[in-house]
Amino acid sequence: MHEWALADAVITTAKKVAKEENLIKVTEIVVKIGELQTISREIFETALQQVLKDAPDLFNEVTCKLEIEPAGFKCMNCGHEWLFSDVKKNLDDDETESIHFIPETAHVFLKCPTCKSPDFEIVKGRGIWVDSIEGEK
Amino acid sequence: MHEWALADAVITTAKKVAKEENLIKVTEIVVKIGELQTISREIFETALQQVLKDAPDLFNEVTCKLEIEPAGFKCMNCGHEWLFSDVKKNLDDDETESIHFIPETAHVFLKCPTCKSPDFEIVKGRGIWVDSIEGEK
Amino acid sequence: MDPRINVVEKRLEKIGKVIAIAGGKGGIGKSTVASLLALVLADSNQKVGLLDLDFTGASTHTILGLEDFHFPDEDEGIIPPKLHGISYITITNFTQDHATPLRGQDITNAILELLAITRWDELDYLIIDMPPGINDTTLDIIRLIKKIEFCIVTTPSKITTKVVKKSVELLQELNVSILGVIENMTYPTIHYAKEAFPKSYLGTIPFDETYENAIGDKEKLLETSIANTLRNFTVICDKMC
Amino acid sequence: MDPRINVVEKRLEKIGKVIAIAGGKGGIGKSTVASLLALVLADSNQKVGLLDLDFTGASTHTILGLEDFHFPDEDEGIIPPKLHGISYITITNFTQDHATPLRGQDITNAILELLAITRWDELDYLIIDMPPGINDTTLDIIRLIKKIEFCIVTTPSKITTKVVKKSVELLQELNVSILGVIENMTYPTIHYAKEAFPKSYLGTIPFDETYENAIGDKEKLLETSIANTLRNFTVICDKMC
Ligand SMILES: Nc1ncnc2c1ncn2[C@@H]1O[C@H](COP(=O)(O)OP(=O)(O)O)[C@@H](O)[C@H]1O
Ligand SMILES: Nc1ncnc2c1ncn2[C@@H]1O[C@H](COP(=O)(O)OP(=O)(O)O)[C@@H](O)[C@H]1O
Ligand SMILES: [Mg+2]
Ligand SMILES: [Mg+2]
Ligand SMILES: [Mg+2]
Ligand SMILES: [Mg+2]
Ligand code: NI
Ligand code: NI
Ligand SMILES: [Zn+2]
Ligand SMILES: [Zn+2]
Repeated sequence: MHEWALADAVITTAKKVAKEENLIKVTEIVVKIGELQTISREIFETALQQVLKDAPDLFNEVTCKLEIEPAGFKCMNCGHEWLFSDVKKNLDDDETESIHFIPETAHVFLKCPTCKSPDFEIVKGRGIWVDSIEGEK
Repeated sequence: MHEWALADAVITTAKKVAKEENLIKVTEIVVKIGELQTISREIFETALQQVLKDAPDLFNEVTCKLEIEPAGFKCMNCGHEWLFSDVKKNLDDDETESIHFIPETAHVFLKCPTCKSPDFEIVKGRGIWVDSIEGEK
Repeated sequence: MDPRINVVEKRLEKIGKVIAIAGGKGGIGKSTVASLLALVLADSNQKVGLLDLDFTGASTHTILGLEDFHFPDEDEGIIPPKLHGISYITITNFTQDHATPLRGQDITNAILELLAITRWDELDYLIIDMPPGINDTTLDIIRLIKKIEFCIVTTPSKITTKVVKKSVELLQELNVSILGVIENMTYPTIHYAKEAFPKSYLGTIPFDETYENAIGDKEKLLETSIANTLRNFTVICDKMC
Repeated sequence: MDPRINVVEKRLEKIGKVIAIAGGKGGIGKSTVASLLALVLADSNQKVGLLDLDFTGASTHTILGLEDFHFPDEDEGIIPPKLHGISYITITNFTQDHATPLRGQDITNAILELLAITRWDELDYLIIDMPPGINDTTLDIIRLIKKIEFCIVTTPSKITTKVVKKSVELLQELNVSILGVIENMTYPTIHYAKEAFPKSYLGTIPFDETYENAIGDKEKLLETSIANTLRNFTVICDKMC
């Protein structure tokens, strides 16, 4: 499970923010999970709990809120916009797994449904993103 | 004066929008002039009027509003943000002229004031931008 | 709205053929082929333009011997300065040949700016020297110049062949027109291109030991076997000869 | 907030030296030097990693003879698969060696993702094979890996020398550590690097006609004069010999 490394990045980020803002306690971390990376909420929850086991005391009462963000694309060539949910059924297991590790490989395995170009922007829902960190001073 | 070519791009864009939206008359075009490109309001106004001389009738009553947008940068290396107005006095005439033609040459002639990196983002005020086009159907 | 995009086609409308010299790999001779092709065409009284889009690795000015960097004249846009009869645009005229560290988005913007403001006027050929890789430049050229045609360069090397094959497959998938594949710097014994690109193989350009010494000198360049071979590629230059 | 940036240094903390093989120009032998340096170091019982960051022009897998592409094992991240004793990360293991058209922003994201999830563990050296150009990859490596050191490759060519000189000047301005400049593919008669880079010139690697046939074969690669020359560059590999 490689999700641990990303969960570790989230907690490392929270530690950094806590230090910069002189928090004595981190109460809430809101994490967006981009749909494109197909990370399951349960697996990421477990990974976060594992990382939190070794985290300092200021994380003792933290709640992690996970929100799945739908992934969307916009074609740079023809302007067409579409959703990952409309096309993900066309990917085989290996392709989905590649995108799970490195979301940018979407440009290898997906094309614009209208003009077939691989030159699209991942507008939203790419991967793991820290939306907010709250705490007490 | 190379501004004519950019003014021509603005009017060509207005023509395209008018066609797409079935306008019988274009009444207002708002153009942002990014400070970085040091295009003078007067020169660009003149260029627009020249281009409009040959424009079709639906531009007969158009008003072009020009707004100068201050240019700002953000360093990708250290996060520092600064304004073009703070640093432009350090550029010589040739450097200003290069940026006038191709604003990206700013990465050759300007550095982050804090960390000296040329790896900064032009956050706003780059060049000519059409803000809005209004008309009657 | 970015107004520049809407004027690109108009700026190129009086040009016969727009040819990108590409290959996806670096150091295979793209700039050499682009520069010498432009020289050979100009020498045959064709109206030819050369646009160097390899901003960080700009080389055509070295090959053609441009030594003084100055801004182009302005007249309703910029007028490409002439060098050896070629209408020539290189970013080095704006950067005075300083290092040019640009991210992809900056490259896109600089390409759009050049395409929007340059008045090529009437040309038989516009040759575009491409950077290595399949990157912002490649994607932008395909997106912005609908009549673009690619001339692919490769070399007799396993490494090059694999990389170039992938670029060619991508261009084919995208239905981009490929004029042909040229194998450059061939030695008498090793060849891969004929087999790797059976449908689009055009021919070979030999490794020419005199080239290094000819760099920067128009007359010597026109005498290299590279220039002489390019004169014969009528598939690329169909109006020539 | 992008959480990945904050974990990059931590993932690299057990690595002795992180060396980017670069030069700004394509086709000068960056991938050759990166691959053979990694091989030579592994052969000398050093713990070595190789990270191929030339996503669209990936070549190290061809040189080292990787033929089966498969996903790395996972354990609190991804564990670099071993090839000839080298801990090796190439994007081809994720793309099955398909064409990889990425814009600069995608490259930045893919680099960040790889740096955030790869568990290199303890290494004496991490060698990074760089793409040509001064681009998103170069700028990101400088921004993200504070202990990065550059090893510059050049060739005996006027075109290459001009381009590489500009990259080196930029790196110097940025106070990035430069281990040295290697002149690759030298013939007995032409040399430029010693004069062009007097302070950082390291030495030459000869053009080796046996290299093409050795590509993909570890034992043959280790016998090339390229590998043998690299063994002697103790400035780069200060723990070696
Ligand atoms: N046919 C040839 N004969 C001899 N040298 C060549 C030939 N083609 C290219 N070269 C040399 O190969 C190197 C790469 O050529 P260049 O045109 O800069 O390639 P690219 O633009 O693909 O990076 C240069 O040093 C150049 O002098
Ligand atoms: N020392 C050398 N002797 C012979 N051929 C070489 C040598 N170094 C590189 N080459 C060849 O030169 C070309 C470019 O090498 P490569 O390592 O792919 O360069 P880069 O990574 O800079 O693009 C390849 O075809 C390679 O086989
Ligand atoms: Mg599959
Ligand atoms: Mg000056
Ligand atoms: Mg080139
Ligand atoms: Mg390489
Ligand atoms: Ni996983
Ligand atoms: Ni002007
Ligand atoms: Zn599309
Ligand atoms: Zn900075």
